[in-house]
Amino acid sequence: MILFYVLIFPGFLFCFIAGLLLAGIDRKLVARMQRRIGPPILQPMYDFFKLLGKETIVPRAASRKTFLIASTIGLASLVATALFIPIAGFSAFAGVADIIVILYLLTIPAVSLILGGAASGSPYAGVGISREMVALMSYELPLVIILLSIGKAVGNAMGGGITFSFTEICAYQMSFGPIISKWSMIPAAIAMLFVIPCEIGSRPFDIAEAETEICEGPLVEYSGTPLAVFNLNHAIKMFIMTALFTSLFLGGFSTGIFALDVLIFFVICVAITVISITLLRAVTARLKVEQVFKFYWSVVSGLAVLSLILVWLGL
Amino acid sequence: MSTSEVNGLIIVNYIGSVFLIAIGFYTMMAKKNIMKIVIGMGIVDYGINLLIVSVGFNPGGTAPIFTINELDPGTFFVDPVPQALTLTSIVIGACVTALALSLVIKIKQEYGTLDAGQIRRLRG
Amino acid sequence: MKKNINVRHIIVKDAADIFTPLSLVFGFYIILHGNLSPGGGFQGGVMIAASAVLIYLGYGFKTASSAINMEVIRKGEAIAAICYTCLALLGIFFGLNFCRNVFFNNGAIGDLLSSGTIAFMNYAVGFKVLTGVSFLILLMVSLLAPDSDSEHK
Amino acid sequence: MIQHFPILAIMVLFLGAFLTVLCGKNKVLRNIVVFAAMLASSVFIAFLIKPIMIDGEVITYWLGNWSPVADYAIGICLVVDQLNLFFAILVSVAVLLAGVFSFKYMSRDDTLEKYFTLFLMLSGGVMGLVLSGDLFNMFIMVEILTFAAVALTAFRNRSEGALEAAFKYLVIGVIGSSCILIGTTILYSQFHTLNLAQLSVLLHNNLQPATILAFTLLLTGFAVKAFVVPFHPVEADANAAAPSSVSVIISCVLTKAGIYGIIRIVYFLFRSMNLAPLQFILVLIGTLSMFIGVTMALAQKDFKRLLAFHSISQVGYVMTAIGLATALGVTGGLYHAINHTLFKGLLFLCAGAVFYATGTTNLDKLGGLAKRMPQTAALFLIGAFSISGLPPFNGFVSKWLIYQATYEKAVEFGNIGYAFVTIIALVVSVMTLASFIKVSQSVFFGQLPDEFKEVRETPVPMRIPMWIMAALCVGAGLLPQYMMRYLINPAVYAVMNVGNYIGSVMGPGYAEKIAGQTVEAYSSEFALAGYWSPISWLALFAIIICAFFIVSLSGGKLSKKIHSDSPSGLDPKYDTFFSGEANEHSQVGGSDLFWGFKHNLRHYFDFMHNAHSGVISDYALWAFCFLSFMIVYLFIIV
Repeated sequence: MILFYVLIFPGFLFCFIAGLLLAGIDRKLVARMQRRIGPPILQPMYDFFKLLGKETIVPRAASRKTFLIASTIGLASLVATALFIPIAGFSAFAGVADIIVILYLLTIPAVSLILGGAASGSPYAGVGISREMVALMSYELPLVIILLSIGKAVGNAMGGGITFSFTEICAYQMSFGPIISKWSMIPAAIAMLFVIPCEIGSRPFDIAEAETEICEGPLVEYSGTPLAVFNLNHAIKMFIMTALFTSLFLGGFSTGIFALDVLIFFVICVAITVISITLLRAVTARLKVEQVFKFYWSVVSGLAVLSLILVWLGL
Repeated sequence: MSTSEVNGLIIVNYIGSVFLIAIGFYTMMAKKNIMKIVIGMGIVDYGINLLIVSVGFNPGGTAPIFTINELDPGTFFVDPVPQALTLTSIVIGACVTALALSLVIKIKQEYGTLDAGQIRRLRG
Repeated sequence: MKKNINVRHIIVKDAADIFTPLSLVFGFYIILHGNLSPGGGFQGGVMIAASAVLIYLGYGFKTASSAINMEVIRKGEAIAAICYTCLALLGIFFGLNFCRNVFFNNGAIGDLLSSGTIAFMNYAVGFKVLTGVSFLILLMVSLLAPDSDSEHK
Repeated sequence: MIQHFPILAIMVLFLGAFLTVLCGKNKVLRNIVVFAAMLASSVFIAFLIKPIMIDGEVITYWLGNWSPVADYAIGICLVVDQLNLFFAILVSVAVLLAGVFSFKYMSRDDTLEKYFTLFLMLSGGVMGLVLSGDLFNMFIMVEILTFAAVALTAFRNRSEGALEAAFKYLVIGVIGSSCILIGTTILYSQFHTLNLAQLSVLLHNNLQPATILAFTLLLTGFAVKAFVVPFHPVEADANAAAPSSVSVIISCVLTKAGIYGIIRIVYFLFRSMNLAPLQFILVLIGTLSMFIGVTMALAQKDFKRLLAFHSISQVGYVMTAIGLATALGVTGGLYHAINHTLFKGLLFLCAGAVFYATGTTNLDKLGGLAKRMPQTAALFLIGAFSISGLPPFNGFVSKWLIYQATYEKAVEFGNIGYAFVTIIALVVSVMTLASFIKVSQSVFFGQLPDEFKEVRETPVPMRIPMWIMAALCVGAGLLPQYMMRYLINPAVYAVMNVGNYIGSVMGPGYAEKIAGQTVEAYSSEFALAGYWSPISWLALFAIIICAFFIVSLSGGKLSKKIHSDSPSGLDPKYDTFFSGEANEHSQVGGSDLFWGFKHNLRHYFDFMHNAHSGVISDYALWAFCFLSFMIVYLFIIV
């Protein structure tokens, strides 16, 4: 049964399809917004399978094992995250899901990207990992505050203390409606919408992979299978972040039919993607490194703190 | 001298020890010469020793030498524990000073100065 | 200071000659009778170590370091410490606690071997202090010695 | 027989130290003596686990059988309750592994018998400190360990700054010791006893001016020994200058000795953790240490100095957790203490291995060592992930407990300030990760400089302790329930219920008889707010293994497609992409990473850089400011 969870639903296969579909939709929509026709929606899948068949070159300066393994670690931790996030109210490991665990698991893909880039021995990757780490530090502060304020808000309603448990957050949304319906949580939701693009590394926050400046940063030396896996990681992360947003702020709906629930869930994910990733990506240009950091530690963190204070005031 | 007079005089010891400790600490804070800092450490040590000995003082008490049979409720003697503590503390103080002085000698050889303001290769 | 040491006045030299044996004898007396009269291992040990200073003051570093073998002193200190520990451990071998006073413990006042292991521990402490402090002094003097001796040659 | 083991665990170390001197130049004999002493001490400690941790006994050992006469403790005693044993285990593990490491690591230095003598004295001092039941003996042991640590810091006295670091350490250490001694004297003058248990009964709810002064002095003294802010620059200097095996002891063991002292003072001796302002000040110190330590670490250029600042930051976590005065907080703090010993020990040993192989720890000069030292790189990554708290390593478990404890404290008190402590703790964790990314990029990955082309992996005797530490790191992360049951929970119980200790030392019913009061216990019950189950880590591990399995299944086909060149090959296909720049112009220096972060916080970094001026008088001044502040603060709150 665990193997089923891990490999099929909500594990690897589901994430694979959902993530690549989201990536395809995103690309198509950006293209349409820019008056281009754009690739077919299944293009990321074609790319993935094509890259699998290509030759993998390990540069001479690279540490071979880390270089090759890094992408797999990222994939494994993303799949693990998917198991802990309740998808349409269903989580594979109910009882161990915890928002701090997820917070940490979400950093591992970034760390794996950083390690892979560092192991490739390229100076562009060196700059790229430095920027990736700055991005990580930037969005981690608001994300932490958002999660803590949710923990307090749910804990208040569910009997006194605090909770870090995802199961309780789901139960709360089942009985009280989605968290976003609370006034105090609206700033947090907006902040979370800003966290998503930075976590994924899409414009205007794609400082780490800036193609025009540092040639894809950490991915500069990658080719073949590891590159395919990194691209897949990117797509799955997109799905997971939107799914996290959905289950944190918009959970609690139920039609009774599980398959339909999952479908609705996915549609909401697409909507979130459109709002927070596609629109932003289509209309903005890349920010500078220090601007990203400043933006997240002032504006986004400010929104999150506002939410935290409102929760403490009992709103 | 009566007991109460001696009792009053012991306050001099306490004032003296606090004074010594304060001077020592001030030296360590304000002086830039590391030799003076070592001297400050020594002064603090003496102040503390004086404090400990004074704590054990019992006006009119005898030396604490007796056998267990002689010990009756009326026996009046100076508290022996602080004296033992002082002895230990003196030894430790001597060791600290010796270690500090040997470091000062080596520092002087290597840096060519005793100014704490210039002995700062490790900073930031 | 430096000048006095190197010129080695006859007064300093003679005083050292006179006081070195005195301080040695008195130091040993204090160590040996530490369990009976005021004083003890530490005070006696320091007094004996003072004789090392006297030798240095009277005859300079070279004589002092040739008269006193540093390596032997260092090992002597370790042996003294080991003796102390072993004497303390005797308590455990006798089925009592660490540091327990186990034999010759008759408590006769004025008798040299009346206080059990305490006397022996006291001797060990005395030996440790006399070696330790002399070693310390000689070591610090040797840090200063090379330039002070070479100045007048 | 078992009751003799505490004193034997201390004395074999000292005996070994003296025997080492006698061995002289005979290397084999000396190593055997040192190893036997450390092993014997660890074995004695290990034998105590069964009666104390599992059966819940408290062993009191009166030296020379001088047990209390007429309810007055006149003798010196050793007491081993669960808390003492917890720290003793921590000490013996770190000492044993660091000692084994140093046999090979130090083999290029001369006068090694002095090194091992001092090393064993240091270990014996710490062991004596954590097992002593007597305030004055704690002071003596603190002095012994400070001496030995100072002398060992200056051991490589030709290396950059070693003497200077030792001198600063000595001065600040003397300030701490003086504070402890003055505090002890004041307590003795008030109560005429030095025994901790007796003092604890007499001092309970007895905060007059004299005892408050003594409390402040003792607290400051042990805070100096724990190297919390503002005493921290000394530790950074000492750790950077000392040999790595000594850095392990200074960073992992001496700071824990300070933490032990603080726990004994605030929870046991004065039993004053019910004062909210005191909790606040401890948490404030801890949070400041956490933040200042990690930000200073981000700005460092030297591997070991960076690690030293991290140890300040991690001790800040422990201090914060201890200061919360809830059972959950103490649990998290003690768990983090032992985890810090494991992962920081591992990291310092890695730094030592790098130094052994290359002769430098400068981040700007190193690079690409993962190709030459793959095992060290792997071990370093384990340590780095543990300290950054990534699951499933051990740092995560304890940090999780600390986050929850701080946040729960915030909710319980209705005080949003503690919520910011949680936020800072979480952000500091990310910054920790960032600075270790910096180290891994500039030491183990990136480009290999030409002068290190011939570097070889460290010899096996150095790798064994590192692997053991790494295994313990993973084990403490994967099996937290066993760690909790056999180590942490008994220790927390001992912190919260001081009655057992007092009863064991002074006889049952002593507190009631003397002070007319029962020894109350803090609640040691706690509930976890989320689901904290090792199953999740095991699941994660299973997933990763599955993933590797799948990859290796298809590996038959894949590996044919993975091509790499031999290191000396010339095929331009395998060159790194430089876009035309020459190799030496495109290297990214370790100190240039995270520019975006540092640029935004440049005023803060400039200020901190100027504050860590390296002038010993300034550090002494900070120490006295702290002391005066604490005195004023505590007199106001009580």
